[in-house]
Amino acid sequence: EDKVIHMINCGDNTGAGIPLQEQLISDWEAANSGYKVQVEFVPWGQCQEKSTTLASAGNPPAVAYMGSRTLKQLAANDLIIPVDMTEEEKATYAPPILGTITANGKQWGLPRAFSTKALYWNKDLFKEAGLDPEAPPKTWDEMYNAAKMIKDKTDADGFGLAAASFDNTMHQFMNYVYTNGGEVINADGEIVFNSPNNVEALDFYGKMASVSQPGPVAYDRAKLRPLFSEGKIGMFISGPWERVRVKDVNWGVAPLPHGPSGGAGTLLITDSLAVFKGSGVEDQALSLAKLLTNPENQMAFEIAEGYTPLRDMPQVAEILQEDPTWKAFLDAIPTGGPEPFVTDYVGLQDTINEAVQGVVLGEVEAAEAVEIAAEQLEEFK
Amino acid sequence: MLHKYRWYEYVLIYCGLAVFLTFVLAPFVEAFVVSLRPLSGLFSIPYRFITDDMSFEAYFSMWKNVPLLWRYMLNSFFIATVVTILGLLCIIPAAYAFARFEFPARNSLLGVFIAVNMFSGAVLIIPLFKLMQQYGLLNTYFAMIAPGTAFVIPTGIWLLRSYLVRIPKELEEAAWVDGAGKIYTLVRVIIPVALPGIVVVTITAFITAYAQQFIYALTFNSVNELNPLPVGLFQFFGRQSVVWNELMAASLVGILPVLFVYVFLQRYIVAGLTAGAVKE
Amino acid sequence: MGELQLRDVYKNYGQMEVIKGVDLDVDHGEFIVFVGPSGCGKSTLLRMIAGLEEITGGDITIDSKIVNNLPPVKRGIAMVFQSYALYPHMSVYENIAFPLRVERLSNDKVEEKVNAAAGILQLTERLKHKPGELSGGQRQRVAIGRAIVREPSVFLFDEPLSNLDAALRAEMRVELAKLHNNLDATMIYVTHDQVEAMTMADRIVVLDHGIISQVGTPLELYHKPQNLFVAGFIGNPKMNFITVTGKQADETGIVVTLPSGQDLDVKVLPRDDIAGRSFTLGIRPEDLTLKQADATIEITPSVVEHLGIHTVTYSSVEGASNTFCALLPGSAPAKVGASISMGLNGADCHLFDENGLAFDRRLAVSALDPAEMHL
Amino acid sequence: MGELQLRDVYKNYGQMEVIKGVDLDVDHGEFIVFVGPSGCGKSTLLRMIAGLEEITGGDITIDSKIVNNLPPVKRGIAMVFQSYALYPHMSVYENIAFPLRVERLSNDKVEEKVNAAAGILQLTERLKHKPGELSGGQRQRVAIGRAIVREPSVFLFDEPLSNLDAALRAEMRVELAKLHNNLDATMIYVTHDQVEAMTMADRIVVLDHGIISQVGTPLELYHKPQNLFVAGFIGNPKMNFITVTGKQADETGIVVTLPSGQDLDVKVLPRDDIAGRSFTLGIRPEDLTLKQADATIEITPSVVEHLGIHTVTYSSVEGASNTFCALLPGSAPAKVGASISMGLNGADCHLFDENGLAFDRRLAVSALDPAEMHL
Amino acid sequence: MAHTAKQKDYFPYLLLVPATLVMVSIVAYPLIETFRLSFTNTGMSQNYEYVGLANYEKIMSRRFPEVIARTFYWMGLSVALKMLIGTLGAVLLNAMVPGRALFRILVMPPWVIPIAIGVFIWGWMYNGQFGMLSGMAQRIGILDAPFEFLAYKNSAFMATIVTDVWIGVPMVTLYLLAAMQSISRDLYEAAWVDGASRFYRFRRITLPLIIPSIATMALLSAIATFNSFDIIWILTEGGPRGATTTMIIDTYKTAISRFKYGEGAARTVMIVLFLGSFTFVYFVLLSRLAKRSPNNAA
Ligand SMILES: Nc1ncnc2c1ncn2[C@@H]1O[C@H](COP(=O)(O)OP(=O)(O)OP(=O)(O)O)[C@@H](O)[C@H]1O
Ligand SMILES: Nc1ncnc2c1ncn2[C@@H]1O[C@H](COP(=O)(O)OP(=O)(O)OP(=O)(O)O)[C@@H](O)[C@H]1O
Ligand SMILES: [Mg+2]
Ligand SMILES: [Mg+2]
Repeated sequence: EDKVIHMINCGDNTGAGIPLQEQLISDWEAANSGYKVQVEFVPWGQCQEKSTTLASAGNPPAVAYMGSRTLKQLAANDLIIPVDMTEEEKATYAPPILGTITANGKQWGLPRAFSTKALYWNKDLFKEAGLDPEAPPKTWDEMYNAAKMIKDKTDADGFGLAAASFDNTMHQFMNYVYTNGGEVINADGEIVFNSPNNVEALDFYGKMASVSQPGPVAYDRAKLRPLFSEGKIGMFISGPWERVRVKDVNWGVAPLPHGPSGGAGTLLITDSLAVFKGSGVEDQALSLAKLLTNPENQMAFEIAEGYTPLRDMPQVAEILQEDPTWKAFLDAIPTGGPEPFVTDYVGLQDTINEAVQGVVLGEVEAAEAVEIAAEQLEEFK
Repeated sequence: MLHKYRWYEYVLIYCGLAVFLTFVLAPFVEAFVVSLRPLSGLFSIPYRFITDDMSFEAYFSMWKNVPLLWRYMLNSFFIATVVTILGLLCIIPAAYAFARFEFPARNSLLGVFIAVNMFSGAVLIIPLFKLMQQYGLLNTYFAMIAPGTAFVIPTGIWLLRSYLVRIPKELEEAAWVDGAGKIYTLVRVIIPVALPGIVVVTITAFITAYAQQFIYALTFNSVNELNPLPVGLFQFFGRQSVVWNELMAASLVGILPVLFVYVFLQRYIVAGLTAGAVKE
Repeated sequence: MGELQLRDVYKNYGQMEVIKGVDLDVDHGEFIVFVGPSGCGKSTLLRMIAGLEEITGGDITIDSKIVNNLPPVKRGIAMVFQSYALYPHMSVYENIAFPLRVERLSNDKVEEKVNAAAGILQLTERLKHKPGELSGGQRQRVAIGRAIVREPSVFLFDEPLSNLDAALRAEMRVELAKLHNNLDATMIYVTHDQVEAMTMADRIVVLDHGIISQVGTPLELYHKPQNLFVAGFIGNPKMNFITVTGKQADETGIVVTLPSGQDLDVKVLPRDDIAGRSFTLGIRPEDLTLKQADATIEITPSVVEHLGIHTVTYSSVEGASNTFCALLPGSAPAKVGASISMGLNGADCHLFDENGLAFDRRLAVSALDPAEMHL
Repeated sequence: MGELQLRDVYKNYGQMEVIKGVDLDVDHGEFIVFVGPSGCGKSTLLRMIAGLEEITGGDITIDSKIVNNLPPVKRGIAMVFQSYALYPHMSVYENIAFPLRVERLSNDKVEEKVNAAAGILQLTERLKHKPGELSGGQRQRVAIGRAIVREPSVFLFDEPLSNLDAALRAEMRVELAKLHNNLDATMIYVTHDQVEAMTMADRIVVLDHGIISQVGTPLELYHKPQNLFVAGFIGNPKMNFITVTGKQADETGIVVTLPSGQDLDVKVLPRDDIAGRSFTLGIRPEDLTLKQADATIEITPSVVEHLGIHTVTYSSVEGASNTFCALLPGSAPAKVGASISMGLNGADCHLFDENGLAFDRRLAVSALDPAEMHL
Repeated sequence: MAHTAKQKDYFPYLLLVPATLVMVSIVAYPLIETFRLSFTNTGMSQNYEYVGLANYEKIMSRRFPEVIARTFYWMGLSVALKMLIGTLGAVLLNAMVPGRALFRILVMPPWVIPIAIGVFIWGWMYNGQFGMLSGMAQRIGILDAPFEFLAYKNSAFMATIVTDVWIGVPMVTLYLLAAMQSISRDLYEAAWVDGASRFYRFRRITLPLIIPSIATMALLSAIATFNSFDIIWILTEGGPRGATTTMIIDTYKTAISRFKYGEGAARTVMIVLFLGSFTFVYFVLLSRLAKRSPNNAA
């Protein structure tokens, strides 16, 4: 009887990369007789929770697709094993990417997908507002002014701001943190959320609300694209996937504008394959995960799926040539910062969201909000 | 004569009804309208009620996006049905006991059963979760059926008991005099006679089990094939963008069969409310 | 078979005594009727015989076997309930067959017996119907049918006619009497309807607050009530009661003085020490006469009811405990406010002592037993 | 005030004609009773008068004003419902006060009137109670109280006593009669209880399938029913009917031949062309006698009921449409199976033609009008 | 009782066995377990320790009183609206006008569909740019710019209530309709004969007679509302800034989203305490009221 390796894959099995993955899996099975890989596709909404739940119930999957942000929490609860990368392997990743999976000096997952963020702008609206359609804003002030012009001069609103009670609000805000030289947790693991940079960032976030679509608190990122597609907002910040989804408008995409106290930056999010503890087939699972994510296989997968390339492989140039809109996203990789790595990710998210919403709704001053949040965050580091 | 209205009373009543029914039905109208629009047409500004690009496209394309829609609907029905059946198996004997027998602690026991109603749903999610986890019941139909059953029982007992109380005792006494045992009497006499009441309890239990599947399923199940309709549809929200027109189309198609059934059963529902709950 | 004895039977509900020592002997084939005011314990007593209520004290014996602890089905009784207790979801056939099904009789046997019962009760045409489709009288017959098939030695009926309207009640009364003749079984029948009791009973048991007040044939109760309670309870309109004073006793009866001062010789067995004591004189409304009589009472009707067959007057009379009622022929010349002289005969009167106990009346045997009447 | 006319009144429910042309004149102060079998339209007619049902055709006039389209409150009527329709959440006081509250009378006035009504109805002690705490008779009085305070000219009652037990019913009957005397108002009263109708009515309206079958005083209906329906409906036990053959008409009446071959001279106004035609002879059970009479009928009772006051026999008799019933004195020597010779007198008999219409009986005026009786 | 009391048997208990089994395992045992867990630091992993009252201290110190107050406010407002609209709806549906049979059917859908689906639809309706509410309001001219109902504390609070009311109203309406129909027609006729107007009849007869039904319904729907989870979770997840975070949402977030079972259990215990005492107080008040005005329906 073959031993089963239970692998949880988020999303559905319609992606163009799936056949590649299946091929690799059957190759692996051929090489490791006595083991059978069973891939389960779970929709995004419940995918990570499901793996966590199974693990905490003592019945973990062998390997699962997890947001890297959860790795520290899983590790702290002793639910996953480190992936023990060789120096050579580590070197294939850009440092910020490696940063998203590293906690307490160890790597806890193998990056499988990742994204950086950039600024989309509507050239027609820029033109209509009397702005140069080919000159996206480079700094926060420029961005604000452009947004204000659009709001004042056109039917549309200047900017798409997300502030709903979803993970994505924190993600949006992290972009500002990272373009303003801020951090949530520093290299020593201390909470430094209450830095002046962050106060500035949060203050600016609130300021953008005045030129954004009404009621940002009702919006997450997914709701912004329709607005952008409809020409109802002049700009919004999002990942590379919007490139193929935004239609009907004349758009461009540019690196995120810099904050007054910082420079280039972006939030860099990775999803990883994590190997769970207690499945009884940890070693095999790890070997499978490594096979799937080695540079060649990973690259092929990304090309098929249209994902952002994780490693700087020769093919990247081709991609870029084919579609120059990738540039803003690829260029941002080295400047990227990770999602804060904590032991209670939802707690972190709620805390930061609350600070953001407080400022957006005009209920608290940025300085105070940041202070309160920093205090609460102490609990999660 | 008593109910002869003046013209202005008619106007008032119909206006009131119009407002009331608009409140009740507007969301369905909205859902229908949304389901008819192409996705791009949905996000069009300004708001228009009728647009010329309306079509039933979403009703076809949704099967691709939610290939398991049938499955979700069947799951919903299946779960609600099993909950109802299990519920009835518990409710009927218990209601009979409370309606007909004197035994110590009867009233307090009934009170306890009814009080349990308060802790329905979300309150017990955590311990139940732990319990299911402990016995490896997570991600099974059972995980969704068991709590559903528990929370239809108290109301069911309450409703059926007040129905049974009004069945003349003499029916049982006659059977007893004729030598029938208690189980025989329950099965051959009481249950058939109480059938209208049981129908009402069945309907109410089914409604409850059908309408309130979200939280248990969301929490105790993550196997997509087992998901009931609401959770199945909730997955629309996990995507990069919500395909609203298909979500609405799928929602409407999903609830259509139940709505259809209830239209036919509505008189039992109203009658049942009168029968069970009003007095007391 | 079909004999029944109650010996010192008691029933308490918690603290409340409902049946307080009842003794009764019923012979095979008798038709016994329990009557009494509402709440006096008729149903309770019947249900104790049926085995539906526990017996607090005493013994119930059916066919020489103490049945106190037997379940109903082992007592050889069958019961017909006030509401009939028909199973509404079963056909008439299945209703009648129910006791046989419980016994697990073969289908053939069941059919045979049900058909026989249906034949007796003229229900053959109706066997396929549900109880809901039947008239009141038919339902009642189905209930009886269900009792008959068990061939019990004792039939128990709890106010089986009270749900029917007056006309149907009269009809069913006659049918029940016939059934009793045909079946040769003992019947115990509870009612609070006097006419039912008087017309159907071989013997009537009058219950009063859980005690047997009197047992006797209908005419015994009518003509020789043993106490005020029975005298007031049996007969419609009710017997009139007047307070009188004893004067003397002689061979033929007791002479009492009416409130009006007239003397009346009441034909009862005399007792000693009569003079000056206060008694209650009873006279039935129908025994009052417009003709010449032993004494007269002047009445001034405040209400007169012309029923055609009778004329009934209601008046206040000195010494009468209630409205004084007289039942006169339909042609009697009674008008509201016009006084009439009513005659009353000592032979028709009843006399009760201070404890409400009757003096024994001197009556012809034939008055009590129709069998002794000369045609 | 208090006069009422119905002129050719019709009522249809959809296709179904329920009242089919009723004409009736009611004088001020009359007590009119509607009787008839269930479903004949009594309640419907009453509710049309009240204004609770629309009138399909014809006119209803109260105190010379056509009220067809007036709401109840404008008709000067008050109604007492069969169920009493007391407001369960209000005290007796508030129940009685309800119509006055509607009129927005001052609290003082209300109190005065309610107290007056409560006084008349002996409810003063009960004013603070809720209807649920009252006995049946008290509830009935509250319902009447609510009607009284409005001081209507016409009171309407729909079977107000049918929910009470026999004893209470008798008592309330007398009270209602007294109330009628005191109030000096017209009363229209629906019942299906004959005794109520006979005892309370000034005139009785017998309805049959939406048509007035006869209107008259109780004794008129009893002694001179105009048709078979009324003859069978009024009187308890029911009149016996026997098919007879006409022989000849003479001055004093009509001679008919009984099934037994005997001739009987029925004292009715003669008509022509009698011989050989088939008639229905009616004889009330109470008019049968054991004494010598004009003709005899042999009966063999199958059931004998000894009621004490009466003895009732039931027999099958040749030519009788139903069981033949005889009401004999309590002392009558009747036994099941023993044949008796019953006498019947031509003067007591009723005769009906093929259409069920009665021949006019020759009767003394005094039989019909107690006022004409000689005391 | 049906059978002679002599048979002091266990039959009634036998009848209760299935129901009791289910209730004990699904409700009683978990409740007790919750109580135990509330003194531990149970979390994502399998191991835990007893931590005494730490969980209770933690929730007390962190805005929990605010959550409690909000929960009762949310519940009270929602129930009050349900009762008000339900009563009006029942009155309208009780009117003998042509089409009433149809109208009675038409009120049912929100009740019989899965709650979550109704909430999805409302979620769309509340969208400021594309939803019907803001859209229609703009067309009619009540609003001159899109309004995001879920973006502001007060409007989100009200929006979740409106949705809750929408889901609860059909049941309340039909129940009160049933109560109204069980009032004897005679009472109305009697009042009409006495000249009472339609409104007067409603005020003096209908309303007082359905008050007990309203009270019962209010309690039932208060409990349901208290436990209402799907609506808020799908619409706002408790936001914005906690404006719609009720005790249930708070507990769910802690225990299920954040895997802090121990802390969540402590919250659950608090809920049980509050809900229990609320119901108790309500019952006491109700029975006081009932005693003061004995309402033995005739
Ligand atoms: N289960 C019971 N518990 C307590 N008291 C009872 C019970 N059943 C009957 N009683 C009381 O016992 C007394 C006798 O009741 P029972 O039913 O025998 O009267 P009844 O003579 O049949 O009256 P009715 O003519 O009204 O039927 C009544 O006072 C009644 O209240
Ligand atoms: N609302 C109605 N719609 C249709 N038919 C009706 C209605 N009300 C009464 N009827 C019919 O009209 C006829 C007369 O009814 P009504 O209630 O007047 O009879 P009733 O003489 O009062 O009988 P009862 O003595 O049983 O009260 C009956 O056949 C009844 O079925
Ligand atoms: Mg009884
Ligand atoms: Mg009627």
